[in-house]
Amino acid sequence: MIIVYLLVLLMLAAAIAASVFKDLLSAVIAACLVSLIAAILFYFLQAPDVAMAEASIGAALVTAVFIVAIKRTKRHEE
Amino acid sequence: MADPESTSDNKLRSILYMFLFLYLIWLCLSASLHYQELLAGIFFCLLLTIFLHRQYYSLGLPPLTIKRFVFFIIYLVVLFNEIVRANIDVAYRVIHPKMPIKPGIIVISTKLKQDIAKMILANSITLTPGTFTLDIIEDKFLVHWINVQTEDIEEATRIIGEKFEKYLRVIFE
Amino acid sequence: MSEIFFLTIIGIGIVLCFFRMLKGPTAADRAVALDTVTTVTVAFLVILGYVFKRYVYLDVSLVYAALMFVGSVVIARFLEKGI
Amino acid sequence: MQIVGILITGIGVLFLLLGSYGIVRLPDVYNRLQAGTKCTTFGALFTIIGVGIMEPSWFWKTLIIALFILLTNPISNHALGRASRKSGIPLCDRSVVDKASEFEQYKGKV
Repeated sequence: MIIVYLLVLLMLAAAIAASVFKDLLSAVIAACLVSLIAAILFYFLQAPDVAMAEASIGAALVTAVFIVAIKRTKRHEE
Repeated sequence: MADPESTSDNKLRSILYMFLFLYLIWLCLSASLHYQELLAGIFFCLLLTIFLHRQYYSLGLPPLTIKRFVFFIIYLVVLFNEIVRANIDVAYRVIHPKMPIKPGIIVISTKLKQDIAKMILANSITLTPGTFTLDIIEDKFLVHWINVQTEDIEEATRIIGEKFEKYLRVIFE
Repeated sequence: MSEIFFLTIIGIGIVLCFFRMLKGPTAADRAVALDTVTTVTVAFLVILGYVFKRYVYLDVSLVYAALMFVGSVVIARFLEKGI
Repeated sequence: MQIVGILITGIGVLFLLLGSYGIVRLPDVYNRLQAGTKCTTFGALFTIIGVGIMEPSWFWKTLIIALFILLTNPISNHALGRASRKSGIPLCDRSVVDKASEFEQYKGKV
């Protein structure tokens, strides 16, 4: 049970990091980690289908879309 | 790439290889020998093969013989042995308090001609801890080595690539 | 009993990767940490499926193992200024 | 059978921990790639096969997962290494030799 609390803490840390980083590429990586931990938490809550959707959409697709968006604008935030 | 053999032969071979590979994956995924699953597997694998075999046609795979198959199995055993032995080496370097690493980037050369053989060699070098491939231009590989023992091209080729290359040369030529 | 022990050790590994992700001086370090933590997560999910004793749960780690390298490759292409 | 599976899984888990420790400890990007993506490939392979041995009816599916990891991990490793070299991240100061400039001249020759 303690491992679930640990995962929630890690998810909070990654989410705060995603909003603090000035380098937008690092922020995208942190957001990717947030969805990864979310998939593990869905797995703990006995919902493997939701975990599968979260894994494929949150990790692969959203990263690609964000990267294309950064490519069209600027990488570093002022 | 100009092929000396007849093209229809090559096409048939690529279809056969792709069908066998997909059907093996289907058998492992379904994990049952019921006749309905086997028939459905044949149907879907044939459908995928007919639509997708054009990408595999340009690889130029050689014909399948007993000798090549036996050498491929030996190659897998050698690769696994190298992975286990060298992984223990890297783990020792990580947990040693003084960290005895000597990293560097070197160049090695290869004699293999076909693209797929070079790809398999590069991935084998990457899987063997201590070395990984950074870039490829024609027959030269750029390799990062965690414990540089020599800087000469031939010497480094003999240490890193030769043990895989002698099997791959038999398989692909 | 031993499964709990394994899960704890892998949890420590995930925490170490997170530490590198938060600290890493360049973006490439963070990408390496992401690539590592996905591989560790696949092993974590397989052991978790063994704890729950459900065959269906293996599908999630199958999807992870087949798809997660797409994210790493896209980030690498962006770092190379190519996409 | 159970004991063999637990032993193999234990070896794999130990290597996963060592790979994560190497990520924190080693000095620059390339060395972190060495420890981070290859000790973990080996560790994940052993862990997954070990679980397959513990529960024999799962063996074939775990074999497929291990095959996917074995095929996809070198690709992402190679892509990240090449990208960090192209974006100009230097080697650490303990490095011995750097032949990247010598490598570039092969491009014109061929």
